Parts: sequence; C-alpha cells; structure tokens
Amino acid sequence: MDFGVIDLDEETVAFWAEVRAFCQTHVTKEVLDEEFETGSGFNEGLHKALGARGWILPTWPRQEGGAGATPLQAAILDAELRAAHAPLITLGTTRNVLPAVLRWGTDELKKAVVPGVASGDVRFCLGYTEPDSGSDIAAAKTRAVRDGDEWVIDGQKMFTTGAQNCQYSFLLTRTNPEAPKHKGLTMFLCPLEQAEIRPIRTLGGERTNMVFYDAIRVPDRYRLGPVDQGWMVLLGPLNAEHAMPEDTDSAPPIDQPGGMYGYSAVEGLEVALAWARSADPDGRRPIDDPLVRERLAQAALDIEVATVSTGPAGRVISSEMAIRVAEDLMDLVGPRALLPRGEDAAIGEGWLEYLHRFAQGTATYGGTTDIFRNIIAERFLGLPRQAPRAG
Amino acid sequence: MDFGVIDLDEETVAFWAEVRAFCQTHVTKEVLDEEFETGSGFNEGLHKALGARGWILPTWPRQEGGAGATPLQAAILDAELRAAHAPLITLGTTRNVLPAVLRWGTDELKKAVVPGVASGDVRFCLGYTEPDSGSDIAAAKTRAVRDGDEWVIDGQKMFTTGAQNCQYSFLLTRTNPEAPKHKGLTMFLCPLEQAEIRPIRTLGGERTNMVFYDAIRVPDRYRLGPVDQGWMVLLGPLNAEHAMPEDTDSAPPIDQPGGMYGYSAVEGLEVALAWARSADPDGRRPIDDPLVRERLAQAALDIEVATVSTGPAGRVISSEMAIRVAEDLMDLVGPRALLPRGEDAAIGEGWLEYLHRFAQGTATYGGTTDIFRNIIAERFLGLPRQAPRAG
Amino acid sequence: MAEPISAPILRRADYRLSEEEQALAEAFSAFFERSCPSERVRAAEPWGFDAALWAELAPMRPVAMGLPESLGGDGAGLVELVLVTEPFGRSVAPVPLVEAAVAARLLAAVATAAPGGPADAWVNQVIDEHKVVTLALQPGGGPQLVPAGAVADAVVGLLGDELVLGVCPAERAARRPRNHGFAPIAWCDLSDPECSFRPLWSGPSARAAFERAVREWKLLMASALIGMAQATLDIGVEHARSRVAFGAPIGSFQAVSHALADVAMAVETGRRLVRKGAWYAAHEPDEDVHRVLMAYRYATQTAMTAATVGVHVLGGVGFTVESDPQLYFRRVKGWTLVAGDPKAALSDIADALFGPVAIAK
Amino acid sequence: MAEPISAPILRRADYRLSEEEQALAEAFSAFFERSCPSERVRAAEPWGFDAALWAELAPMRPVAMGLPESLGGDGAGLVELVLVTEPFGRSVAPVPLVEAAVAARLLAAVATAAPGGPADAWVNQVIDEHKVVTLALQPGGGPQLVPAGAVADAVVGLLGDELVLGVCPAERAARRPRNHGFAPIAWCDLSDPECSFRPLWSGPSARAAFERAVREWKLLMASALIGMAQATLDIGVEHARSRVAFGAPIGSFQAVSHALADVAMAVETGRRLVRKGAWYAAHEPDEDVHRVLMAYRYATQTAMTAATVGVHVLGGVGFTVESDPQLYFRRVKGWTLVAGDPKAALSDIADALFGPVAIAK
Repeated sequence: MDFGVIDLDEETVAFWAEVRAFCQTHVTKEVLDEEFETGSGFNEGLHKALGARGWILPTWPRQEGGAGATPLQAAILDAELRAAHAPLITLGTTRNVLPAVLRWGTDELKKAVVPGVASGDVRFCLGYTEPDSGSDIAAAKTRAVRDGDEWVIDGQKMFTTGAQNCQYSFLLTRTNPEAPKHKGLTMFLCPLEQAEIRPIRTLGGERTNMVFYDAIRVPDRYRLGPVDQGWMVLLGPLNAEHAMPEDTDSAPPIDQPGGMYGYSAVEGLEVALAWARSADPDGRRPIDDPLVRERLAQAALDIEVATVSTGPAGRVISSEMAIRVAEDLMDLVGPRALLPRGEDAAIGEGWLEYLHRFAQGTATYGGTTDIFRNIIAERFLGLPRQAPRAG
Repeated sequence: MDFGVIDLDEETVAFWAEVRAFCQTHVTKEVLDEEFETGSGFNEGLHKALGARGWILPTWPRQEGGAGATPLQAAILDAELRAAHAPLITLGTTRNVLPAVLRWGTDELKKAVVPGVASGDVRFCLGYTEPDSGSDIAAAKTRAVRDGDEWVIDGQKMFTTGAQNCQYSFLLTRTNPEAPKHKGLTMFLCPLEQAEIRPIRTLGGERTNMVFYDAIRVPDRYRLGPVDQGWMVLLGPLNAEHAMPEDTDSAPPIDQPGGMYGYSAVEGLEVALAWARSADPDGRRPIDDPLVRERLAQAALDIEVATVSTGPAGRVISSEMAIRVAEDLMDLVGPRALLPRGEDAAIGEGWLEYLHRFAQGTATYGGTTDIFRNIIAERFLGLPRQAPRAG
Repeated sequence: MAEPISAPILRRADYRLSEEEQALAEAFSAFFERSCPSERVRAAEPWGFDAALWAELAPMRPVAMGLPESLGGDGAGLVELVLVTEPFGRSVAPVPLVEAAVAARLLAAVATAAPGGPADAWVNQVIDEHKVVTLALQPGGGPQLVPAGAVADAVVGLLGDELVLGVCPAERAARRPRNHGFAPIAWCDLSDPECSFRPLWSGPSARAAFERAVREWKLLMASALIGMAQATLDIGVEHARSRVAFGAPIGSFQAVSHALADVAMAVETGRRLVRKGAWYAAHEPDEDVHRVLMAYRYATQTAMTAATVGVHVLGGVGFTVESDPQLYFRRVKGWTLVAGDPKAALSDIADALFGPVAIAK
Repeated sequence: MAEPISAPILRRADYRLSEEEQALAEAFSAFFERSCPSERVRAAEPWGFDAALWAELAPMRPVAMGLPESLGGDGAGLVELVLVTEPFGRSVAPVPLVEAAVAARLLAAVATAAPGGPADAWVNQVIDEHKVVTLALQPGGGPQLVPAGAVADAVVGLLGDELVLGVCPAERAARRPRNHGFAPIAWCDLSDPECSFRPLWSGPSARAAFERAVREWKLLMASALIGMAQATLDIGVEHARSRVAFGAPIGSFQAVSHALADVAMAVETGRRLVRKGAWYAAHEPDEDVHRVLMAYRYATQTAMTAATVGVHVLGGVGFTVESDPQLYFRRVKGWTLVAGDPKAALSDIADALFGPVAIAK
C-alpha cells in the first residue's frame, strides 16, 4: 500500500510546467466553445500540436514520433488535458486501436499509418456497433467478401464517433455467416474515403456518426489478423475499453479523482461547492444548512468511491455515480442549474446542466452497465452465464 | 375516486366496539408475549374465541358458522386484529385454502371439515415448498401414488408454517413424473396425523416447519380436483397470495396503512416519532433537527406509497419499504434500538429491532420479490418470459 | 395536523374513475395523442411553445373547466384537472397548461373573494380569449425563473402579503434563457417597476390562496410527471419487446425487465398517490396538505427514474437526440426544478405532519 | 482542511499488499477460518464472547502488534490492523478484537505522552495477560452502551476533557442487555461512582487522542464490515451457483447475478477505501480524517446491503436461523449501531471537508 505524494524529479516538474503552458496555449476558450458547439471530441489544431511534441504517443521514443516520456509524465499529461476539458475522444480511440495495428498489421500497413498516428495526421475510430447490434458486438452483420486481392465491404455502422475526423475505422466485419457468431468475423483498418458519414447528435451534445459502407473495396493489406479470427483481434482493444484488470494494473498508479467517468462529476461538485459558499443578500450560505452539507458530503463520498474503484466495477460505479451526483447537485443548486453554458446567470458555466445530460451516455459507452455487471458476475464471481431464451 | 370517511351505521359502530372489546379480552399481553416467544402465528384460545363469534369466516351466514357481517365489518375486524398484533398466520392460511376446498372438495369432505373451520377446530396450512423448490413451486417432487382407494404420499415439505397447529395441509404432490412439470401435479387436503413435523425458526422469530411425509396413506376423498390437474386447483390460493388484481378489487375499499406487509412499518414510524418527540435532559428534541425531520418524512412517504400500492406491485413495494424503513429508523434512533422486547431500555418495546428482522422475510413469503417482478414484467407489461439457459 | 397513520382509518380507498372522469381522461388522451406527436414537441424546441397547439386545445376548455360556473367556468376541480394533465405530460405538449390552469384558479379565487379588481377581467380573458396567466412560484421580490413566463400574458405572484399581477414589457426575449427542459421559462422580478405589478388581494387569505396555488401547481405537475413516466415506460417496453441481443429480445433479460417493472410499479403507485392527493385537495383543502407534497415528491423521482431507465433501455439510440426518451429526460428536470429542489418537499412534508420546529431553548 | 478534489493530485494509488502484509493477512485468515467456523459463532450466542477463542488468538498478538515496540508491542499500525480485522469480520468471531486493539493503542498513547500513570500497567496487562480494555464511544457522563463492555476488564472514555479508565463491579450481568447483534455490549456510565473511573490524561491532547481512538474504531470496524460483506457475498455466490430453479442455476438470472455483482463491486471498492483510509491514518494522522469516515460510512452500507442480499438470495432458507447470512445480518447492524447513526458520518465528513458551520448572523 502506498498513497504517498510522489517525489517529482526536476525533469518531471519541467514537463509538468510545459504541459500546463501547452494547455493554456492550445486548449483555449475558443477551442472549448467550439467543442461545446460541435461535440466532435476533436480539434485538429490541438491534435497536431500534441503530435508535434510527441504527445500523442508520449512514452514512445522520440525517433519513433514519441516524446520519450516516463509513464508518470504520460499520466500527468493525460490528467492535465482532462482537467482542461481538452476534446480528445478521437485521440482515445486512436490510442485504443493502435496496439491491434502494431500486433496484427503487415509491415507495409504499419509503415503507412504509424508515423502519421504519432504526428497526428492519422486517426482511428471504432467500427463495431450496428443498428441491430450494440452491446452484443459479435452479432455484427456488415459483410466483407473477398474478391481477388480486395475485399468488398457492405454494411452500416452506428456510433462511429469521430469518423468525420479519422482516416481509418477499426472495422468489424462478417466474413463467414455460416460459422458460429464469434468465429466468422474479420477486422480491417478500413480507409474511410469511400464511406458515407452521416452525423448523429446525442443528448450529451456529442457528435457521433452513422457510417455507410456501400460495396466499398478495400485492399487485403488493410486486413488485421487472420480471416474469420477477428474476435481475437478485437479482444485487446475491447478489453482495454472494458477496463479489464490487466490494463488498469499496468497504468501508472496515480490517484485519479472520480475514476473512469467520474472526473466530470468532480467539477460538478466544485461548482456546487462554490455555489454553496456564496452568501445570499442576507448573508446566509447554503453550506451552513445541515441538509445541504449532508448532500455535498454524500457527493464527495460518491466521488471518492468512484476514485478508488477499478476495472469493470470502476466503469459501472463511476458512471452511475456521475448520473446520481449530477441529478442531486442540480436539484440542490436549484432553478439556475437549468441554464446552459453561455447563459449569463448559469451556475458554474452550466456545468451541472451539461453533466446531467452527459452522464447518461457513460452508462452505455463501450457496452452498457448491464454488460459490465454480466462480466463481473461471470468472470469474477464465476456465476453461470446468463442467456435467456425468447419467450 | 372516493377517499371519504365512511358513514358507519349503528350496527357497524356496535360491531366495531365489540371487536375492540374482544381484542382487549383475547389479545392480551400474555398472548403477545407467548407469540413473541414461540413465533407460531397462532393462539388456540384466541382462534377458538374468534370461531365462537363466527369471526373466522365473518361474512358467512350465522347458520353456516359465520357472523353475517358486512364486508366493511369484516375489514374492520381484520384491521383491529392486525393493529392488536394478534397472531393470525394460521387463520390466514386457513382462509386462503378454504375456497379451493369449497370449489374442489367432495360433499363428504366439505361436510367433514368446513364446520370445523368456522368454529376454529379445523385449520389448514400450505404444503407447497420443498427443499429443492421454492419460488419454482411447480418443480415439487413429493410423490403421490395411487393404491386402490388410497394414495401413498412420500416426500418432504419446507416452510409449512403452522403445521403443528393444523389438521390438514393443502398439499402439492407429483402424480405424473413423466408429464411436463405443470401437468403432473395433484392437490390434497392431506391430514397431518401421520406426518412428522420438525420445527424451523426464522430470523424474524417465526416458527415454521419441515414436514416429512413418509409413505403416509391418504384416502382418495382428500384429493382436491382432478388427478394431474393440481396446478389449476392451486392457482386460486396462489393468485390470492400473489395479490393478483381480481382479488384486491373485491376487497372492501378501505385505506389500509402500510399496504400488504407495511403495517408493521407503520408502528415502527410511530415508535420513532415518539422517540423523536421526547426531549433529552437539555430539552432538545430530535424532531427539531432538520436531518431527523427529513428522514421521518421520508419514512412517512414510503409508508404512504406502500399504502396506496396494490396487487403484485404492492407486495414488492410494501416489503421493500418495510426493509428500508426498518433499517433507517433503527439507525436514526441509535443504540437503544438494538435492544429487543423485554429489555427495560428498549425503544418502543423493541419494535424496530423486531421489524428489522421480520421485514427481511416479507421479501420471500409466497414467492420472492424477484418472482413478483417477473409477474409484473410478463403479465402486466407483456415482456417476454425470462428463462435462462444454464451456463 | 394529522398523525400520518393510525389504525384502522375508516376511509374509502377507491381509485376508480367514474364514467364522466373516464370520458374526460380519454378525450384529452385522444387529443394529445392525435395532435401532439413527438415531432411537434421537437418542432417547438428550444423555446417550448406551440401557439397553434394552444389554440387547438382551447375549445376543450382545459383551463376554463377548472373555474367555478359562477365565473363562466365549468365547475370542475382538481380531480378532473389531474386527469387532463396526465395525458398532457404523456405527450410533453409545448403548451403552458399547468401554469395557466393554476393561475386561472387563483385569479378566480380572488375574483370570488374580492370582486371588483383586475382579476375579474383577467378571468374573462382567460376563458374567452385563452390568455395565459402564469404563477411566479417563489414569493417575494428579486429575479426568479417563472414557468411559462416567456409566453404568458400576465404573471401572478406574492409580494409580501399581497397577491400582485403584472404584464411584462415587450422585449421579453432578453428575459428568456435557453434551458435544460426547453421550457418557456423567463426571468421575472415581482418588484420590477417595468412589469407594472398591481395589487390583487392582500392579507392572510391572499397568502393562503397563493400557497394553495403553488400546491396545486405541484399536484398538476405531479400528474404530468406520471404521464411523462408512463410515456417513457411505454417506449422502453416496446423497445424491449422487439430489440434482440444475444439471441433474445432484451426484455427477457431481468436487468431490463425488472428495471421496467420497477418503473411500472412506481408509475401506477404514483398515479394513485396523485389521485388521492387530488381528491383530498378538492374535498378537504388546506387539510392533509402533505398528500399533495408526497405525490409531488414521488412523481419527481418516478419520472426522473423512468426517463433514465428509458434512455438506458434504448441503449446508444436512447442517447441520441432522435430518440424520444431524451425528450422526457430533459423535461422532467426542466419543468420541475423551476419550483426549486424537489427534495425540499420532504421538509415541507415534515412541517405538515410533525408541526413546526420548536424554537431552540 | 482539504478540498475534496483538485486535479491532478500526484499521489500514488497503490493498493497492493507488500509481502509482509500479505503474509499477515493470510495468517489471520487461516486462523479465523480454521478456529472460528459458524458453529462456534452460534455457540457463543446470545452473549457474543468465546473466552477460549480469545485465548487461542492471543499468541498471534493481534492487540500487541498495534502497540509501539518501546512499550513491548510489535510496532505495527493501522495498515496492518485492518488486514487483521477483515478476516476477523469475515468469521464474525465472538471476540472483542476491534475494541481491544483500539483501546490498547489509546492507552499506549497515554503511556507515551504522560508516563507514570495507570495506563502503563494496563498496557503491560494487555500485552502480557491479554486483558481486554474497551472504549466508551460516546464522550461524557450518563448511561451508554459500550461495545465489548460486558467482557472487558476495563473501560476507557472521555469525561469532560479528561480521559478516564474504570473497572466495573462484578454484577456485570445486570448491565448486559440482550441485543440485535448478540454482541457483548454493556451499559456503562463514566460518571458512575461504582465503576471507580480514574483520570488518565487531560487537556486538548487527551481529547484529540480520544477522538483519534474513535476514528480508529470506525476504521477497524469498517474493515471488519468489509470482511462480513465478503463472507455473505461468498455464501450467496456459492448458493447461486448450485441452487436450481426454473431449470437453471439461480445465478444465471440477472435478478440474482446483478445483485451479487453489485455487492462484489462494493466489497472490492470498500476494501480499497479502507486501505486508503488506513494508510492516511497511519502516515498522515489528523489530516484528511474524512477518509476514515468515508470508509466507515461506505462499509456500513456495503455490509448491510450484502447481508440483505445474502439473506434474500438464499430465499426461505436464508431467513432461517440455521443459515449463515442471518448471522451477518444481525451483527452488521448490532456491532455498528452502538457507535450511533452511521449516516451521521456524512455530517462529520462535511465538517472535515467544508469546515465548521458559520454562526448565524
């Protein structure tokens, strides 16, 4: 056990200062305003500025496009960018897919895309979900049919967040419809030029996409891993997204407030605390009311619980915490909490109003909380698999 | 809609007074002490005193052993007995089974048992659950095999509450092990003389029983309904126990505080309120503390929610309400709430301590709350039946 | 002040609707279902008002019905009004029905108790011209967000012990903030000279009438919330029946079916609380006021849970703006928080049930 | 006073046990598993004490280990003690381990800061003779229920600003009430002349030491509660794997499996809260005291939920006295409520995080 303050060497202190300066320069109010407007989770200038410093893959050696950063420095970078609300959804999906490209891609493919990933010119999005398959990822129906040295891909994907800003989709296709559902899948790093991208907007304000693959032709070199063994290829990125233990254990052991999805609730509590500490014209402060104190303390406890949680449990706990905290703090703060960013009288620049909407989505990202409970019941508790028969 | 005060005619007012006097005479401290000690849900003196007045079946005509009471009077009787905490579990199971006896029993059988039911000499208990089948009632394995004009019954039942005070068990047996599980069952009004009864004690302090039927022989006249069609015979009492709508709609429309299982929480709130209104040596009353007020108000709201709830939902809501209210009021009242009935310093004669234990069982009686949620999902919402495949 | 419970209470507990009540509920259900599909709700975003819909609704006299016959109303009351606001909530119609109905009843109370003032004319305008008067829910001066304030022809509120009515000037847009629930709320200050608030009635009766009006708002909103919860439940059930995952309709998974069952239980129970609250408020007003507060508190929780479950059951689709559950999700919070923290109802319930807090010795 | 959160906090978050810590946890797990099956817990009902078990445990020095080496202890601290009280809780062993460990540490603090008083001898008796000293959790005079009071050789408490120690007379049985948790609680009054309370230490440091001791009790109890929750989870999982209903193991129904998954999540997370709280309390005592309170509050809820789920998953059997979940159900509430309303921890957390309430102007 160790929760001590980490001694920072000079280099790391300097790195930290550099990161803060970077955020001030590149994560400007304009960038944030644009992000609140577009919800795209991406800003090209910011992304390329990260690439220019080697911060897209910070722990990689400089000669490979990284910054030679220590894991601790990389964690500082991520925490600062997150605290600054930098729009980095596409950075996340790109990083998530990269190990699969490195593991399964041909040398030719890697040579073609990896330097661009590091520089920021090449980005990846996730092409799993379809209109008829969400949490049940392996039920994908998008077809890939071999035609000589090419594949013909036909199908439709939902929720391909960032597709409009990416060059490739990490695409799940069905190559053998006769095989059991996990045995007939093949993965591609599918170029997006030929695909048709249609925007979808969310309650949380994010932009995501439907992507139509209408008989597009993809050379075989974009295939990742063996034909019909796509599930194996997919598992790495999927487990990372599902926060399975092997991944979290390798992360730098830094106390991250709020856990996986709860960092936005941390800011919600700060907003509510600032409100509670403000005196009304009669000099009364909400924070002196026992009922208010108890609810703020409960929110702080909820956030701390999410902070210490980990793995799939952390996914569920931090998501449901954010939903609960958003709802209760909004109630506590009252009518002005209804006003969104941009309204003069909004509390905390409308953060609670945003959080209340945004938090809902976290219960679905990368599989619903129900799926994560299944994972915990089956893989951690050894309970029998649930699989209902239709009525 | 009508929630008005019911105008009582003179006869009903007199009846009410009679009931109150009866409770004072027959539901004495000794009776209650004995019930807390034994947990048997039955007191022979009380039960026979009820029978003597025709109050076991109060709405039946006097000449058939009833009291010719109106449904309103019967409801008053039940409410007063309940408020007095009269131990009436066995009265409840007897009444629950009687309609099935009347519907399916031969004239000979009815003649033999019904007058005794009315007088209090004959009581029925429920013989459904087995060691390997609880909520899945139809999985019962207790065998009944025909042998001439008799049946040989072999098996074991769990949770036959009141068996030690009953003459008959409303017994679910399997007569055709080859048929689908709902199609090979037969019901008996099985005399208990030959059965071996072993007590089981519960967390709530109740006594229930295991009942062993070891090749006992039962004449065919004790069979209820057709062979192999026991499920149909069972459904009436089962639906009544499951509070399916047809039953509650026929009950007198009287506002019953706390709903199906919540009446004990009503008393819990009264105990907590009395505590909260008592001043400490410095003159401070808990009820003047905003945090205490909020929790008491929440308990009152929870109880009112259970009061208005109905049907299978009422089962779930009132049970889970009682569990929640017991837990929170116990916390609120503090250490002295730990002391049981009989300890001098106990709060409210240990009612919260008892309620906290007792309430747990209500989530299982007559099928778990999970089963009731299934019923709501399937029968009321029309969702497909859940039926998992083993992993 | 009543103890919450003592046994046995000899009151009826009959939640069934009479034939007339049933007909009324069905008529308004049919209207909102026919006239206000979700496309129309979307079309009224972000400002939350559809003047044409209000005009279509007017001939059914949903506001006039709640006023006394002596003033030209139809003499119905709260029991009938909750039957109207439930289908209204079910469709989240972009019309200020709850505010208009409640404020009109308050004006009618003034016109009855203190005739000869401006309330008389406003009652007529409400009935004949379908003008919208709304209610400022917070007593006293200072800026507050008033529900339907952005579309109301007048605002009634309580300033000190005085009921006042004002007409805000034309540059209303500046006062109309964008908001979570896409509701036509507006900033209003009862002491703002620009809005020319005029006294209607003063004294303890005026204050009591105002407080009753706020409770009536909560009651009618509670019924609307139950309607909103029913709607999201229906959407979720429909989806759970048809959507297949892992080889089965998702409604066969208890994670889905039990969540929906919990909502169904709460909706049905909440509806009964509302009806009971309405009956008491109509027949025994100013007594047992905790019933309305209980119905309101439970309805806010039920509707919020229902909306959250609705969004969740629909999965990723539920989180898109094209889905209907999110319409409800926004409005459950957006329509109610304007009345302040819904949990504060518990303290109000405590006051009603347990009496006031003793002064510290 | 610290803000709850600000980003990024550069602290390690390493919950892993060192090899020594792992060995310690395993040794005590093995002891309790071997020496205290549930039959032994039942055999100690209703008075909740097994003197033979206490004697068997003594050679492992679970109390002495938490005392400084300078006083004859083993120089371990809270981090190690929570590793001991978790398996203790898992077996709900009928021994006063939490109280004895905490009170001994308080006595050691007195013996260190103010040597020469009776605390010195008591520390020796605790170490050498395995005497049980317990802690009266409520400061001040008047009757209170003291955990382990019925089996303790002495009681330490705070009277005014003075730490006092008393030995109650022999007719202890009269003071020992039956109770929900079958715990050896006893009535005790620090101002009762019969118990001959004598001063140990006084002044602000004495008060601070007392308050620290109460927090330590909550910390060690939090760990015990996590052990109790783990035990009921394990029982529930085992049952859900084997019990068949409707043709399948009940653990394949999400109503069961998700309830157990929720408990599993809370147990693991609660364990991490406890360890983090213990680390802070050991390394940065008197700062961040909210962490211990958070661990305690979360552990009380987790253990109560786990026990309720455990009883429920076992169905009718879970409700019988022959089942093990009910052992935990009784003790979760019975062992903790003696410290007062667990929800009050939220107000304490608020005081720690947000500072004191301002005096009304």
